[in-house]
Amino acid sequence: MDGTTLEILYFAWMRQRVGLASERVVAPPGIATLGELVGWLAARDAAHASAFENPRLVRVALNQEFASLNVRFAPGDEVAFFPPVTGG
Amino acid sequence: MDGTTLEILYFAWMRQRVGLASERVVAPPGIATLGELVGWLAARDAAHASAFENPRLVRVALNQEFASLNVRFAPGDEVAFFPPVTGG
Amino acid sequence: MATIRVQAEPFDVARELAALSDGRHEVGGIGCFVGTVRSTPEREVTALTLEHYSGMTERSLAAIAERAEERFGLLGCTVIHRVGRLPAGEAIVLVLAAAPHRQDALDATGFLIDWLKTSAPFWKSESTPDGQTRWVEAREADDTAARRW
Amino acid sequence: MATIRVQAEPFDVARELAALSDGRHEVGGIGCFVGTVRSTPEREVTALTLEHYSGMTERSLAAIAERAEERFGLLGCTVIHRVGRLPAGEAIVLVLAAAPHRQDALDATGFLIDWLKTSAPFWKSESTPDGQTRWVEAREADDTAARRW
Repeated sequence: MDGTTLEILYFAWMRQRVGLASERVVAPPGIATLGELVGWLAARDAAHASAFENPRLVRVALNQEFASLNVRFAPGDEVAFFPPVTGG
Repeated sequence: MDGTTLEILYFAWMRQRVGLASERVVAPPGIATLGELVGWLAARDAAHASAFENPRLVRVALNQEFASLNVRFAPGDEVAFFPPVTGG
Repeated sequence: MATIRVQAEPFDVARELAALSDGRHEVGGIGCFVGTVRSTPEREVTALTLEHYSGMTERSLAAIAERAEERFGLLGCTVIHRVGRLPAGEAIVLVLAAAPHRQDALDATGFLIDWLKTSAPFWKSESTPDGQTRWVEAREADDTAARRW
Repeated sequence: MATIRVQAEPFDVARELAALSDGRHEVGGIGCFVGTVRSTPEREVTALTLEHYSGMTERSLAAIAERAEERFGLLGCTVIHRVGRLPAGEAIVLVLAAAPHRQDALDATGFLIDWLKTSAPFWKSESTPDGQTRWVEAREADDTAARRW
């Protein structure tokens, strides 16, 4: 197996820090949960590292629903990372 | 002393039972509190008696403020009797 | 800063909102309540007719509004109550409360309508499809709601 | 029966109220909240810019509305949230909740705005008179407000 293709989205200051609104990534074998994905993304480069530096401020949605870090993703999933929401 | 002239107002079904929206009365000496006034008005005729027959459903305002029956009135006061309010 | 009106005419919610908040940048939230003439198949009402005690009504609404403004730190509020004959579906009452933050705006809206219901001198009579008219009785629940505050 | 919209344009409160309640005689009360861009002398804001997660936003608002309709027995509700650049004083969000009785309408209005604030994916950045822009931080108080329900 060659890994899992995912669509990653970033919002607000996470988008600014990563420098991208979205990217398609192939998570390598062994990266199976959202928490593992965070660790792998953060290790990619300084921009990603900066976006993920404070885990307390990172929220995750899997296929447009809030999800916790122990959840496993599947091929083709949409994973979004963003700070706590401030609408209303 | 000849008694106290008062302006009396009635609302909603009390107005309908008395058959008047307002009347000027001269309360005789010895009738000094709103409670005494109720007793005196209720004794005037069958229409007044019917309006005041259930004291639990009678509210009183003295000069446009809610008042309790032990309050004393003064010459020229405006006294209103009405059922519990149902606005809103 | 309170606007108090008793009128037969309909009110325009958008215009009242604008009057309360336009150009007032310290407002962060506006709570609002519109009460309407309700009619259901189980209790069909063709219209309500509202009577009030002119003079005392305005005084009591102004007093309720002043208490709300002080208690909830309002930047302004509006209470408009209609009188006369109002067919089913028509708006009866409008309450608006503007505050720096949403919770005060919403709490003040509830406070204003709860107190208005128990202490402003309005009386409703209901007309039913059979041509009858009956006075609406006060609800115990309204007193309980007002006493929460 | 919920109306959910995310839009850049202003909303017309009177029109939304009419859409929710016109001809629906079983409605007895409509609760409403309008959130606005706040600016004070101590914390001057020239505009807010609102970003959102298109797709998830509509889903999460629809889910919140459905919960409110069920929990408070609503006859309908409306949530309209604006996005893009909104100058000080502009309306950001509209919540309407129509119910047979006022307490449910008012409670649902609070529920909807509290949950929207903590679970719909919107983010605000503030522009200040010195030309700076900063992201608004989430408030602990908003989580507490939503957990009450």
